[in-house]
Amino acid sequence: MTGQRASLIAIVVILGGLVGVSALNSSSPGDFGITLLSGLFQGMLLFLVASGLSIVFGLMDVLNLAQGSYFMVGAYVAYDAQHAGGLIDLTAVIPDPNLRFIIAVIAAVLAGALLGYLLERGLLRPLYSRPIFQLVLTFGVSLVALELVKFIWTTTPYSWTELFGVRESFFELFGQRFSTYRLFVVGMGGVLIVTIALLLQRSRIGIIIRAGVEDREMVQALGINVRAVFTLVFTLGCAIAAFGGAIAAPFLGASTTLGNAFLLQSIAVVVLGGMGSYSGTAVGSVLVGLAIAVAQDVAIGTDFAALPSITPMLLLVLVLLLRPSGLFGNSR
Amino acid sequence: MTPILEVRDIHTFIGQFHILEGVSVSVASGGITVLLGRNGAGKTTTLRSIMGLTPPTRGSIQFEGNPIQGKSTHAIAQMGIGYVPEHRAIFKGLTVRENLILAERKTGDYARKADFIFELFPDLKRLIELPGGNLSGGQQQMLAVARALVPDNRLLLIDEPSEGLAPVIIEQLIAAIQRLADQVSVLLVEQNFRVASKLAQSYVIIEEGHSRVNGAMNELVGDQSLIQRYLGVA
Amino acid sequence: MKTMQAPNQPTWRHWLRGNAFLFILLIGLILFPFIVGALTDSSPFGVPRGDRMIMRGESVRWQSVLIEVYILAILAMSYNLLFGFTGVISFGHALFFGVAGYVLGLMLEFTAIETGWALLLGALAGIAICGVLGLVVGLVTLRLKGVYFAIFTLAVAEMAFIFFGRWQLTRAEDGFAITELPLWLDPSQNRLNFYYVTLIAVVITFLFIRRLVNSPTGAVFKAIRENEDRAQSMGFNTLNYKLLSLTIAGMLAGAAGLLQVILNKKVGPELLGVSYTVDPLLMTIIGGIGTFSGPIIGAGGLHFLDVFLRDAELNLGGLVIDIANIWALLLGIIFILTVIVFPFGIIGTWQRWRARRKPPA
Amino acid sequence: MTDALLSARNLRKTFGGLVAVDEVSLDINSGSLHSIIGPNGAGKTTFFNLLTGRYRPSAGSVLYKGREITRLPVHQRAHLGIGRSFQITNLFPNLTVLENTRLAAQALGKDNFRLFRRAETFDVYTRQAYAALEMTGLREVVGLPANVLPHGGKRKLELAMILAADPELLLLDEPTAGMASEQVPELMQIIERIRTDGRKTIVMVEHNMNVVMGSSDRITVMHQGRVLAEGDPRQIAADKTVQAVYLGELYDLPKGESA
Repeated sequence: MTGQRASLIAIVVILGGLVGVSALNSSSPGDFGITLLSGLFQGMLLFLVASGLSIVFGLMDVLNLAQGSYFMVGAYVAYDAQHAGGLIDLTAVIPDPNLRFIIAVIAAVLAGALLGYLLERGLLRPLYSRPIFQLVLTFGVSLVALELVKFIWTTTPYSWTELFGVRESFFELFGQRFSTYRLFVVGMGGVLIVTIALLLQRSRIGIIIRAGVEDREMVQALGINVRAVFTLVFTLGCAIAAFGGAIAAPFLGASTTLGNAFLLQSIAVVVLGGMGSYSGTAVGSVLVGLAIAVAQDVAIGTDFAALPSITPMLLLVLVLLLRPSGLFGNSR
Repeated sequence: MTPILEVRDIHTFIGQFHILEGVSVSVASGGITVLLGRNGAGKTTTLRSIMGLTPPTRGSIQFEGNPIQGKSTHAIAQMGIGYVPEHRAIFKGLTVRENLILAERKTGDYARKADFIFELFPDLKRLIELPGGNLSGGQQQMLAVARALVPDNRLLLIDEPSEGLAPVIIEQLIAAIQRLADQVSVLLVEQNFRVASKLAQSYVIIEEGHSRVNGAMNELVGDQSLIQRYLGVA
Repeated sequence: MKTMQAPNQPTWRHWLRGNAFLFILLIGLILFPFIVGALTDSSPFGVPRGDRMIMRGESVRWQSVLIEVYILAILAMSYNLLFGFTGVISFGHALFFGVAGYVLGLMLEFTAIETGWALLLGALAGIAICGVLGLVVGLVTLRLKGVYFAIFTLAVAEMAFIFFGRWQLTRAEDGFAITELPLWLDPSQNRLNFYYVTLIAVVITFLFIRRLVNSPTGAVFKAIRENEDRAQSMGFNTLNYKLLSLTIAGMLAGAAGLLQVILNKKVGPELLGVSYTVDPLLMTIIGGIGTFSGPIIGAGGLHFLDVFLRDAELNLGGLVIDIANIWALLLGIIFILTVIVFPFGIIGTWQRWRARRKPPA
Repeated sequence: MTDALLSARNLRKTFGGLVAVDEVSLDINSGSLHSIIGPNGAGKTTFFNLLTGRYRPSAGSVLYKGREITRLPVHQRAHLGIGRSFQITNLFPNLTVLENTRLAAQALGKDNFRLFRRAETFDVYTRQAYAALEMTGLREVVGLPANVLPHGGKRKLELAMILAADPELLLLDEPTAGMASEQVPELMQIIERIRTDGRKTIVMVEHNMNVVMGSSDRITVMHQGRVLAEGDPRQIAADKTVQAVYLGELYDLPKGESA
């Protein structure tokens, strides 16, 4: 009980601190709003990588260091599908850019799911008895993924040029222009957070996942094929990460640094929230996203250009000093 | 009558421990058979070997005439075997209802069996929305048995149901197991001889990884020398 | 309690016989520049032009290849001390490699200290700072269980990478060149001297680690790797030993970073890049985790493969692929295959095979 | 009794609401082999862990040579001369038999941080290790990795590791667990030799009744967290309540049956 209270206090303090710094730093409510929206936007993208990382770790004890690569691959596939040239050129088949974007996102999700399935079935399964090697293996896979991406799409970063409806629309508030697309992504992330939470709480597969986190062997003895559930969960986690990459691409473009950047920040989110805790991951994503946005604001025009990039790690160290097993972690 | 479960001369290793060195057990269809023996004799491992949790390296296991050794645990369970492990491995973070739903093999199993289960264990109905971890030891044991009753199992493997429970609760549990034995066959591991003698029609004694003696329970109850030799002190 | 005589300590002759292969190898490596020189009719010292030397010719070229192998071998051996002998997995080894390099570079280029002293001070400070860094990182994170520690080190190293990549003083992503080096050590003037310096460093590191691992302290390192709980319940404060291992490994990796900076005469954020974590990890796994010579074999093998294949081309039914372009990809695939099918590495598998031929009594 | 080497006074341990050990008092005499038995869930393992220091008691005290050690952690008890074994074989699998044993000797030494005095410091430990390996019959296999030993060999190595630290009191947790029955007598001979030649005091939790009855000086029977009976093997074998406990508390002994 006291532990929960300490977590709540920590969350309130961090949020208060971030909002305070941001309020001091912004000149108008509009400025403040932009920072907030940008923070939530980044938080949702982080959540899309971190949720898979967290659930897979809780259920299977596998820390998938290739999770960031799925985000990166998602971004590349979506970019490729949306734009002329590249591997899949859909511009002639689907001239409508809005529809093409939807197709691009679906393609990215399918690619993520397929690659996730292959990784779990082909490479991870033989290693369930050797956890350290699983870690080393997913690390190796992330390197191979990076090199494959470089090989297919070269190292030059792509920035999004093909326009579509939502991407271009803005709305005005407090005299500031806000991107509708960002709001759309935040909304999408929120919907996903709730959907996954409901799935975990209410659905049969959710019950199996929660039971599997407690006692895998007993789940099997009830006649449930745990291995198949592992594959499904792992595949879903990768698909969600690829989805994140795809919807981030219109803003961030596609580059080879995406994978590592998002992996590290998501790991910070997962550890900070408490390994294996879903609510911890959701809260942690928002906190880290906001912290990055505030740091970006603060860093403008100063010498601390690296501040936003190292903010997640700083926040992580802070939280771990307060709560060694993360905000929602149980110290098992 | 053909036995529902026929275990023949199984050998099981855990790591390098040779735990079972030849265990044979036969469970009559519609009856309760109990595995007796001192601590560490290999009773629990026998149940786990049947479930495929510690697969035997030698010997054969047939369930309703079909070989099941070498199959994966979930496949064995799906053939119609329910497992109630020792220390009541219920899911503490799941509610009683979720624990029961989890055991469904077909959608609707739980709805179909709910009345029967709550008749056997009226307590559970009252506790249905509580997390399993909040239940008392006896209630957890009842949930563990109830969970094995949700799908249409034809054989239950029950490991030490009376361990650590108060006498009153044990009596309730005995009554419940006697009642459900009308519908399923049971292979029971039980340290408490009184409980075993009340429930089972036949017994198998396991000693140091070997099945030594078997027969009808009422014969064993009268045979003091046999009890002393395998179960008593000295 | 009754005491019994332990078996005799090995005599010098035993020692020599046990290490005969290593001795022959060492003599071969000492003579190597001259042998290559004689075979290819090139001078191990390079070609003089005026009062300067031009580093040209086969002997000099091969010296560079071996110097790189030596540096990677030191890095891999230090990684192996931590991972292979103590059982602590770190994904942030590049941190030490790069930080020591930066310290030396800053000392040489950004202070007014006279070159010789700057080199000495920079080297000492670089190694000392790595030691402190290992101690601090360890104190904060070694209490965490394996996976947490690994990702924490990855995060710290990545933070350093980002930091130095954006630090204007050290010219951010571009890094800066080392212009002041004592003539005797300058690899663009006296490559042969530098060759011997790195060779000596490898030999010292090898002997140091072997002695350490065979000492009572090393016995505890191995005990932690095998079964930390048991070591703890025996009365060993395992945290202290892990800290010691991390600190020493950090300092050795720092030493390798110093040599790298001198060889390339350049300091940049790539020294902190993930490849200086991956390379030693890979070399250790391929050579043999927890063996003395495995990391050296791994470093040599992979680097030679790299050098030989760099100019090769792969012809896949009309599609010509430069190996150089996909070298990293190949490495990654080798990595994955090794983890799955060859988890004990070259030396480790060989030792196991030899042990199996002697059945237990 | 006044010459007790180890005493438990009113020890109590509760987990949540469950009373695992309830007011247990016990004296272990110097030089004796004292066994603790009882059916599953009797609390003997918990009691054992209170003696070794793995658990802290909820109430009561543990005295060693008259000195209070109730709250001393495991490794400090080791320094006082109390060694313990583990029920599940718990070794350093890839280290040799000698290395395993030597680590145990070294653990209580003072110079673990002498990085470079390999030969000199190791000599003392090596000698201690060899002595322990001699006593447990492992002298011939010192160079083998622990994980290639058969299970019985591992149990012996476990004993050698305790011996190497030269304790006065050995706490053994089910030393014959998992052993093939034909290997048990040899192990018991070793334990007997340790007690007589090595002049050790041994406390043992064990479920193999033949072992307990054949080798103990004294037996304590636990049931539901309490001491049910204490005495020498003959007294225990004849005890009616002990019989009943082993066959189930509700078991009604048939009438007309008498000892």
